Amino acid sequence: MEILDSIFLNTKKIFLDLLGCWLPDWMILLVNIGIIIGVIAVLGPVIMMYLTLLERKIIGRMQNRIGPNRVGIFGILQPIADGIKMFTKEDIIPQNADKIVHFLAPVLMVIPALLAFAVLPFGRGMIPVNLNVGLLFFIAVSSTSTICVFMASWASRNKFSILGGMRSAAQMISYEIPMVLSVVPVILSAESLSTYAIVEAQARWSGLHWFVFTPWGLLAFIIFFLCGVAECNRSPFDLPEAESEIVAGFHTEYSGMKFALFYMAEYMNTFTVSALAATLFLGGWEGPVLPSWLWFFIKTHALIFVMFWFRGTLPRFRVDQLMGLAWKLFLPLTLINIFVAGGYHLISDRNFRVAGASAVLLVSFLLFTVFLNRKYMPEKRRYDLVD
Amino acid sequence: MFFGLGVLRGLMVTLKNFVTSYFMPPDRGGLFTVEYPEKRLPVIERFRNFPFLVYDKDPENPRCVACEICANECPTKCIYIEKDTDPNKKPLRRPAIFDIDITVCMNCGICEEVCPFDSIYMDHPFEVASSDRLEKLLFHKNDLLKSNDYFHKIRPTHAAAIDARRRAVEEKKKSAAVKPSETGQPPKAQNGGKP
Amino acid sequence: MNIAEVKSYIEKTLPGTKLTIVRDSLLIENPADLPRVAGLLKESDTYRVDYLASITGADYLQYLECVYHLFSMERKIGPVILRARTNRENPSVPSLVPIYRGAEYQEREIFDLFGIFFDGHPDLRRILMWEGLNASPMRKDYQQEDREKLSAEDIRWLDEHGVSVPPEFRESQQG
Amino acid sequence: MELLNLAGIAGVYTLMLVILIAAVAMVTLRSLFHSALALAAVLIGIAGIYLTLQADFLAMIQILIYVGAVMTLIIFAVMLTEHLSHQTVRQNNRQSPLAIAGICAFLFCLTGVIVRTPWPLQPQNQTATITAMELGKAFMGQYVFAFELISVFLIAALIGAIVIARKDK
Amino acid sequence: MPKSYTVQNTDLLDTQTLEVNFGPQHPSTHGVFRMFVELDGEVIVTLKPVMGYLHRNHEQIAENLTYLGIMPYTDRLDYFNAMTNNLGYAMAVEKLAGITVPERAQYIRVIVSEFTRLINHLSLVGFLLNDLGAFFTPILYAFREREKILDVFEEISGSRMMCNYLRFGGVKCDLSPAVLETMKKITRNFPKFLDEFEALLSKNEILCMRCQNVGVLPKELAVNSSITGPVLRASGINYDIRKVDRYSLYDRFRFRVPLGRKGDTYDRYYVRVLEMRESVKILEQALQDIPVGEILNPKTAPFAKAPRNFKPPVGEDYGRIESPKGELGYYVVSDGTPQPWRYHIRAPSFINLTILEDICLGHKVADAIIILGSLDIVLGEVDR
Repeated sequence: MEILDSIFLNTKKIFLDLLGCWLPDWMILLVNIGIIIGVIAVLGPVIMMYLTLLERKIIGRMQNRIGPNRVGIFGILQPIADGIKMFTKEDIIPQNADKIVHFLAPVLMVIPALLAFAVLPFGRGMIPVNLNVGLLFFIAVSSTSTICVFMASWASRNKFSILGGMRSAAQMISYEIPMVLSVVPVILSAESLSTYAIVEAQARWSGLHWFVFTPWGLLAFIIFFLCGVAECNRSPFDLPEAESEIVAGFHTEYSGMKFALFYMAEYMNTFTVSALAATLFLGGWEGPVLPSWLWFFIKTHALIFVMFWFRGTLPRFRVDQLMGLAWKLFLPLTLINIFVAGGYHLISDRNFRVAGASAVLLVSFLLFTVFLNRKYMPEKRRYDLVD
Repeated sequence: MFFGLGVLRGLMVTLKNFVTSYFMPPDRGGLFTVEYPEKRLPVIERFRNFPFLVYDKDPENPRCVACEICANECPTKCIYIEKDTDPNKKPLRRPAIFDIDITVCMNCGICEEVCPFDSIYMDHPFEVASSDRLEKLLFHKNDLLKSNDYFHKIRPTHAAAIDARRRAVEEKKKSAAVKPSETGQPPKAQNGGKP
Repeated sequence: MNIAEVKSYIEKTLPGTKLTIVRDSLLIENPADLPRVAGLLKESDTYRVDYLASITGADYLQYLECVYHLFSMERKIGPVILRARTNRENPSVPSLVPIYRGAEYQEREIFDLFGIFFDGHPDLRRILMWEGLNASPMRKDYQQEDREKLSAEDIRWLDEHGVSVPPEFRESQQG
Repeated sequence: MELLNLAGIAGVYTLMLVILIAAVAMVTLRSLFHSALALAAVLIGIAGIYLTLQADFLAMIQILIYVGAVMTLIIFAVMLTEHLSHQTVRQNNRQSPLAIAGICAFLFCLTGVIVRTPWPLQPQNQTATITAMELGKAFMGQYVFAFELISVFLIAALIGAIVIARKDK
Repeated sequence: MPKSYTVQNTDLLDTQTLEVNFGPQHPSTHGVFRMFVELDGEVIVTLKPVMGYLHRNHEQIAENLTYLGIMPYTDRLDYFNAMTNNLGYAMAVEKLAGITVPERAQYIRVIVSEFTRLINHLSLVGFLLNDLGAFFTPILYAFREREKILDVFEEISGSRMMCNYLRFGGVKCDLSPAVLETMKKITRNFPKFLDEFEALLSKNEILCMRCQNVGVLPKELAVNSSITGPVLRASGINYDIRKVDRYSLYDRFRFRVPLGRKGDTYDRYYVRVLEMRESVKILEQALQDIPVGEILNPKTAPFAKAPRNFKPPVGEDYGRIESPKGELGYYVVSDGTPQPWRYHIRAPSFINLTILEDICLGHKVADAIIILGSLDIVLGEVDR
């Protein structure tokens, strides 16, 4: 199993040794970095292409229909067909749009999406850059995409995109805070910001050792995942590009390759957020039998399936409910969760701390859903059937 | 009670459909897509699309006698008929021109009901798309004429009932012809009621 | 609840109105007191006619007519049918919108298709046809203009651009 | 290996050049929105400089706080106020000669200071690279009073903002 | 007069209102329907519906056709439920001409119109969820059930949506035993499907959040604006023409009418789900005891062959039925000739739109789309 586990590392080592005989050693360093960059630069778009196909297939199956199967055997070549379509489509720039910013917005949108790949621990020893502030890097990079949304909506100069831009910026900011705070308990218990160290921390623990099996870990996981869905503007929170209201939100005026770039950024964000959620709470590449990188991909794709599942089922929130959920429910819960996680680590007796933590969290959840946010609760409705 | 419960129950429904779509039959949650060009749904017998003219033995003399009842009764006025004339200008009981403008016809089936001579019926093929809108979608007589056994092929029970009724009328006429009828007035073609 | 009973009830409470019975419906001679009759029927507790089902315009060549079908949702009693007739030159009928809000769109439709003015209607404008049309399509004497014929300015534009317009397309529209 | 060092130094200088250009662009660009974007470029450049000095925690915080939050706030304000008609405001006005004089004076003093300092400086107590762990301990240990004071100010500012926002309810 | 919504923020920030056209080609207006909306930020200040894009002067076409020729045109009024349009028109002319309908034909008519009610409510709920953002899943589940019913319609009438199935005095063709069997099977599995559909939707927190207390229609405004159908009953007024007029055989079946209490979008949605359950009850009873017999009144049989000599006596008549969208009325004036003198349709969708502005004021843009969806309008019927 060891060979299969570090198969990629060995191939790279063999390749570098082969090159080593006639290249100076500092050149080898550059080639090493070049390989890593090349892998990410290829991995990102390919993942994006096959996520679009996966999404259409999964949602198709949920609706008892087949999903794309015309291009290639099971629709394998469908992403390539979409890519070609996006290339050949005419790239329209609105007449009084601001040319430079209109062009820059999609380009700058893809950069943070690609940068986020740098800190994801794909397998044992297979982490592109082992920053010791990896997690903070991820959050900082994903927060810069708000500016690109602004640029896109402001440059297209039409009412719908301005509305969409404002909404999505407000949504991204208000969901960033609970997302950051829900990660604090994980840092607290792993005592390090580096994603690699966090995965090792989860391996070190005794018994069921992933953070998701601790009470505060479960709540933090749910909130982190939901905020991740909101960050990528996906299903229940996909207000900015709500077709039924404002035609296509901030990327109304984009077509052709620029629209494909927005699309690519969204799907890469989906992948990176699910990958990070898997790393922080589901033990990253930690797994009994299979090789480490396979575990990483299984967990990530499980979470991606959940995201597509949301898209296939749930209706959309309205603007004020969306904001209300972030500020009035997620934020207080994450703060309480940090206290509980702190207390959890101080108490040594195992089952008392689990019971205590889960009791406190349950009470606070009910407090915030049933008592304080009475307005958002569904009302009991009675209907009388008369002759 | 619990905030997220309704959403979870909804998710379970879609998950059930996702799982059953792999092995269940179409009407119990399985895949009900029919991949159109390769596999097709069976055409239902009473399905009515654009009309066609029936002829018994040869396309030269169809059942239609150019009485223009269907042209008058058609709500969208999409039928145009011109009587045929023999060499010395005596009108014959046969249509020279029988055009149906497919783009105007809304396949309502009224011409089929009002035709006293069982000569026009609604056809089944629906793939009549063509590149030219004016010329190709104006069906002339020879595009419309189809044999009686074609009629039997696409609408077996209905065609059988029509033929039974026509044979009954034939016998009655023959028996009436054998016994010289007093009034000498040929029995009026008995209009066929619907089965 | 036959129409004669309703007629006597209205004449008893509103002495000034002239009513005649036309085929189980009540014709109101002069349309001016239509709102009064409708208001009376709505408030009266014997009939409580609170639901205006439909208003229909009709063109009877000598006069234009509006037929009102009224029902009572509370007492679930059948249609009370009122009629109001106006001449064809400048047809006008008092609007029922202050009494029944439901009449708003139906009166606008009748104005659009028949050209009957409803005075007292909050915003009387065409609802189905485009504003430019100055004809009433549902009248019996409506002649749809012949689209084959080109209008004057089209021909002028074509002439300027050196296109010779054949005579049958020459503008011969009437009105 | 010296090639790598050279490349590193060249990289740092180009980074500084980019920051300078972005800063000048920020001041001179006609449209408000473009200058806001130039400001964002400047801030990211500064984070880059932190990275070259191995203060990666600080760089990440810089991006998170400034580019993520402060820039978004500025752009929100710009978009809310600037009408769709997009008039561009003229940058230089009558007082520009006075401003140039001020800048030259400032530059003069700066070069004076730079020339007098003995290069290369030897950092006195260059401890190990400062990691997030020590920073956290310092916050909670030595500088806990300052830390608490700042958080009180932030809370006050937050509550103040909410009160102003609710004024028209 | 619709109460106007005053712009509240009076401080120095002079925000102008944003005029937006939810134009004829908007992804979620059901057909060619335009709403001119004035927005103050997100909130709607004024909303003016603009219609007429699909107007084809159906009533004037009918004046130049025979009574039978009009029947296929009535399919195209509310193209979702062709059968109930036919039923309304057929009953109006039968009342005018004094034609009785045999027993079996009455049963077939009830079965067919209850199936149409199922189709209509299914599609409405599907489209409403589609406007809410659920990515096509509810509508595809609804359309899966609708396909089964449409196949039955094709079996009996020859066409799935444009059925042209009813004739004056009965129906065009008879139901074969096989068709009756499939109908029974559909009605047997329908409650099971409805439970699954409700599990997906009714208790969904997001749906409740988005639909409850949105677009509340008070009782007296509903009656005064002559609103009919599920929209009226969702506001709590017990007025179902099947119970009021007891037309055709509806007094023979035991079924109840669901009434809402608050009259908001959620009530309009749930009243339709309950109505679907009642329709299934009617269908079970009707399919149970459908008698054997002729399906066309022998007196009117010859008119099928020669529609020209079907001349109802001089007079006028207003026949109305409970179509899935509300009270569908046909006012037919005959002058003894085979062509009607005046033919007017009281379209429920057209009149239900009068209150669209009243219930949308003060709500957000996203709510206006859902409120329009819950009113269930079909443009073929609105513009006629």
